[in-house]
Amino acid sequence: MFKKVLIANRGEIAVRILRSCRELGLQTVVVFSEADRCALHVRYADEAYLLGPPPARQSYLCGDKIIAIAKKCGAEAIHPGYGFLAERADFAQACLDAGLAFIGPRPSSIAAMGDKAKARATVSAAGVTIVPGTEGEGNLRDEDLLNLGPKIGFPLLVKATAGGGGKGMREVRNLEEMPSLLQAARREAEASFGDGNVYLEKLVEKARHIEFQILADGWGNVIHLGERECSLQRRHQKLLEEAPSPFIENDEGLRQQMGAVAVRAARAVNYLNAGTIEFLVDKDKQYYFLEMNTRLQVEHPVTELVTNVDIVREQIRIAQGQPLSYTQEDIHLNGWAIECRINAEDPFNTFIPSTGTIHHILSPAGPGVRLDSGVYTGMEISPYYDSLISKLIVWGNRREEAIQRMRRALGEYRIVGVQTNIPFHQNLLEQEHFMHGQFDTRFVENNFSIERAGEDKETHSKIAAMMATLVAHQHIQRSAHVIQPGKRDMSNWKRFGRLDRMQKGG
Amino acid sequence: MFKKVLIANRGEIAVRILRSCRELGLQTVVVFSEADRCALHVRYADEAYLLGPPPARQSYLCGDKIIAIAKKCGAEAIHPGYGFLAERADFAQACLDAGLAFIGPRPSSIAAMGDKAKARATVSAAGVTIVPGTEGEGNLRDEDLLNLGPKIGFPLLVKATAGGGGKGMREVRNLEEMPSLLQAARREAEASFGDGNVYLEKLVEKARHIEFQILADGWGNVIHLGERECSLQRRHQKLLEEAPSPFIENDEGLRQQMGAVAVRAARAVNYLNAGTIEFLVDKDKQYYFLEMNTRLQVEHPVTELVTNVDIVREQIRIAQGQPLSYTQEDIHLNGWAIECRINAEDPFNTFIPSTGTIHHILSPAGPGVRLDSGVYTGMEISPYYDSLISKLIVWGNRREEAIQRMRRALGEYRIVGVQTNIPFHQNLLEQEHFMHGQFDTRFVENNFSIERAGEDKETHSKIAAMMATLVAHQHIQRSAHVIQPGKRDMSNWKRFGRLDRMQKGG
Amino acid sequence: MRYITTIGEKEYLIEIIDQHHVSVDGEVFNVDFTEIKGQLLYSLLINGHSLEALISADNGEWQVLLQGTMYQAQVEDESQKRLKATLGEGTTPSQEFHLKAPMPGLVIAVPVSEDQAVEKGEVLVILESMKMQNELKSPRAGRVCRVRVKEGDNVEQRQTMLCVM
Amino acid sequence: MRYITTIGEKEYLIEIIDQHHVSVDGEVFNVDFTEIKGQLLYSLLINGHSLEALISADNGEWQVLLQGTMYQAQVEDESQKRLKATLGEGTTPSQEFHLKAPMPGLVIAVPVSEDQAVEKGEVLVILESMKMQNELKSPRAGRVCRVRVKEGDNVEQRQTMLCVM
Repeated sequence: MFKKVLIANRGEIAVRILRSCRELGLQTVVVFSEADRCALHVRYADEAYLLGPPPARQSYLCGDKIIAIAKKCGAEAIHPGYGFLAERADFAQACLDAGLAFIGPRPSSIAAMGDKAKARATVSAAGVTIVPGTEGEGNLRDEDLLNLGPKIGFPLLVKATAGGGGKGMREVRNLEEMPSLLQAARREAEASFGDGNVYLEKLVEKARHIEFQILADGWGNVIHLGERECSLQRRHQKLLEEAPSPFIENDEGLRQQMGAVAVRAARAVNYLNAGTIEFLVDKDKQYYFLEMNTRLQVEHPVTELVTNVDIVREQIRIAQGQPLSYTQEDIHLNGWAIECRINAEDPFNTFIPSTGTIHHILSPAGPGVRLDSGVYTGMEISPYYDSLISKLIVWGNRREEAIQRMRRALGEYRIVGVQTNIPFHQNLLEQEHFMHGQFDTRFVENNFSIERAGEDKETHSKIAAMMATLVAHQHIQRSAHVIQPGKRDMSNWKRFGRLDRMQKGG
Repeated sequence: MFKKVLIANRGEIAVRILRSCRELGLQTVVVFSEADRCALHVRYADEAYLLGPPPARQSYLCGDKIIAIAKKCGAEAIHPGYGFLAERADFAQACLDAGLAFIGPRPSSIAAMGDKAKARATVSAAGVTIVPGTEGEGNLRDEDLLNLGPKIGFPLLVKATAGGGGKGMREVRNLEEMPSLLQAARREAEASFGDGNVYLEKLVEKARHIEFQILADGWGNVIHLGERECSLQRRHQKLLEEAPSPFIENDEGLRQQMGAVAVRAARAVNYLNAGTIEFLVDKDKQYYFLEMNTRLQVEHPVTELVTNVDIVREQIRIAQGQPLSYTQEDIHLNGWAIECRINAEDPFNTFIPSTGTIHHILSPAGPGVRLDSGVYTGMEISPYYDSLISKLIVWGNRREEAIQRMRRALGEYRIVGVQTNIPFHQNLLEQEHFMHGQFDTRFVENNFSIERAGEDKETHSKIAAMMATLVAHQHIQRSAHVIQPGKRDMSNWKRFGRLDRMQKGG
Repeated sequence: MRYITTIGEKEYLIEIIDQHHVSVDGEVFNVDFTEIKGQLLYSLLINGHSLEALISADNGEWQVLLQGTMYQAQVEDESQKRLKATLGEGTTPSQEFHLKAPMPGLVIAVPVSEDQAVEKGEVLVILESMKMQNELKSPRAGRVCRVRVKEGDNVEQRQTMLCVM
Repeated sequence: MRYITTIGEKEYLIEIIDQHHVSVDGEVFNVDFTEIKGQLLYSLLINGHSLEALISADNGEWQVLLQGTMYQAQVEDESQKRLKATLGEGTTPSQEFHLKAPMPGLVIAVPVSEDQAVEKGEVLVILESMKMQNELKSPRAGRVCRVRVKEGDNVEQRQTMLCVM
């Protein structure tokens, strides 16, 4: 059994994996780009090795370099986290070829599920229902796709063949807008995955995105850990996840049925380690296989909180050749968990990513609160990687309790120096529809705006005016002390502009 | 049922109580001294009122002022937390007289258990075994105590009648040292509680301190939530607590027997709300009633983590007149929890309290970690109150897992600006005896020293030397740039001294 | 000191009476206002109520993030404002809009060109940062001028990329 | 630059060769050393191993808190140290010990008096702070002098209360 693990990732997930490794008494090795010398995963690791310049292609995507480091420092296994090299069958194979355990599925399973066309064919053959589309048809040119579009019917989705996480994905409502959207999707797919191929898929309207967590060991055991509700998305990026799903909640029959289908899909590709089967579920509880993510998911903690299973720990045990610690009968969902993804982005300005130095953090804590974070006070948020800075996860006996706790925790959270989407979550959690569990994958885009939410709330406009005035007054008083009498005709706005630069630059 | 609660406390426990109130949708009111204007409980509360100058006698101990504030702002209940007014029967009575709910026991129970002599008589009458001593004898003078000492037998303890938390407590090994120790105990008791009366108690050697958490509602239901192991103490201050106790662990018979005795003791004083029965347990598992704490305990979170009961929430429900949410049959201990008390004190220098500004905090987080903290980056630690700055609590499936997780979490924790006892805990958790659960209440004082622990560990002395040299080198290089050539003969020590002041003062 | 503070459509006449008293439109409040040590966080106790906001200056406006809502406040000295109004400077002139990069990134496309007329909401630049493509839109109708970036350019945060006048 | 660094009984000859190379007693290490932005925390990568320490200066000594152990290091310029040794300054003179208040507090008792002889470990002052009474002891044998506090005094942090010579 291996004793030293290299974590080929960064940010919160590298820290998350490192924690389980350390608790198992394993030595931890991390890799880092020049932008991440002082990142948390480097500070916490036993060993850390420089990969190269900040861009991922020159650092975190350099599989060969990472394998060479692993061999040189005596690491015996590699955990890829999510993103970067996590779903690259060639990398998984290269690890095995180099005599390293890959903490994830077999390369053949990654390949089978990674090519969405193959994935659909495989699970379809195993008797799992899929969403209509062109995935089985190979890599088609635009003119073929434009012909097939009307046959599948609008609205439909253009999706990247090599994709995931909403990148290279576009929604098409009619034939007219299809050419330009195909272009945009291909361009983004090429940039994100180095592969511009796309396919079409019927858009299931009023759909919910519900996924099942799978664990499979090398002894033929495959179990599921229940579902996660992931319908709250923006531009196909998940924002808030729950376990269980309020749509399934007490329908234990549906849960076990979908769970059994998920296990069957996993078995169809001879699956090993942790994975996730994503379903679209329509309002009549018809469910369609969407895709399988052959890696640890960002949102895995909600499942951990309701099952008490440490998924990363199980991943490691499985990769060490040990059998699962649990049978299907051991798994019972207890209580309710919610995760909010905290991103460095401006919810009041079209969610534009925000970079800069984090001057101050005050983290929520206390009963039932878990924070998986990759940042600290004084750290720089660079533009090179995704904008996820932490995941705030809470547990409660019931959904209502979990919601109240999440509100409480969001209200405690302070991040100064970059904009975050904390206010977005605060407003979302106040929505009637959210409280009643009534939402689909389009809810955030079609039925929610932070500006509108602000209007509905008891307005503190007078208080805000007072506070702004008190701060402005303080600044004017202070600058009055340092400005020469002859120069005091300088306008307030100039002074504020200067203060502004000081504050942002500090 | 009340909707607005005043929290008559400060620090981590005020924040802890505030969290449960908020999650229940209750309005929160706090009070603060001049030293606490920017404390976390003030920042997080809905309303906050100034009590007076920093010393507790002029602020947090001003019961009348607090009741007046509650009445004025429309609060309907008062939660006293621990310490300060929590075990003052007169304050509890004054709350009731003012028409406020007191979130705690009836004044009569506080009085019955607060006077240790009465407490012993009462539980003794209910058939509970007590430790031999003079508590039933009233307030004796020194000459009487000096006569009784040899009859009880040495070693014995001098304890404050109004006491708790180790204040006004002294251990006496023989008659010769007894007079001066009596003086010291009386002086400290007078200073801490305004009452210099003391009593004697037989010292149970090789004793473990094991306590049971009790919940009692107004409907006649009394249950226990299992035990906490609190033997790891220094100067009678608890430092690390666990639930369950490794000494009881799988002895379910003993647990239920002691639990039943604890329930009986609580019933003997017609108990209401949360309370704790402390036992001394000798090596043969003989247990003696020690005292009842008629309040929420510092270490309540370990019980919360293994039972999933939110004790503060239950306290509030009980005070609202609701029945308990649980029966005894609902309570099952799941897994293992450990708490480390993080104090602002110097473990390398006789645990002297440390004050100053916290320049930086990096909090441990991730799976199975809970942090109940009352501080934040930039906050001042004042000399006016106790030195507890946070409680780090972890949960694991088994004790070994919890220990590994606590080590991991302590290793992540950074507090810069004041000294803390984090290194003490790190070293304690490496002790063989601790790992095997072999310790009594004297372990920390008699069998453990941080200096000795340091010697045993793989020494990083060479690395430390290198790091010190690199920092010194950087400082010299930097100061070389700013010092005039003519002044460069200034000795290094002077420069370091100056840097030192800059760093400590900043 | 008396100020006129504007949030959205609403104007408040605010007087800082002394350290612990502020009046808003004539109503006097008991306040205890303090900055949380060097953090741009401000704590206000007002008639006992505790409120905390993150307050920063941006382009002469104050941004107040209070309980999940963002307020944009203009604070002006009362006498100056009245003077400006008298001199006829009170009316807002149609100003140039400078499109600044909200973060460092790579320019993916510039779908507009010099002198082109644009509508409110029209995409001016597509900027890639943090693995996301972000469409930067025009806040109003106007004419594009001074285009200073092209596809493939790397831009720094706050760098002006083009203007709309 | 060459330094002689002393921790406890052990002396290390340390040379800072360049930004990424340091030798200790002749053995060369590959290092990457950086301060975590303004936090007194320092991260060292040494031959790949990642170590972090809290390092502060105190009375001309460096305190290095590394993985739960506190190291007190004296860092001296090699040439200066050799010079001092030559001039016979190498021997430590019996210095005065200044008992400074480790925190602000209230003096509960001063059980010694001017000129009194004390043993190592003898209590000099009892100081109350944070609700605890703390016994401050003499680090060595000597004679008490310059007693500047008495029972009931409030003292500031770092205030010298008495000396032992």
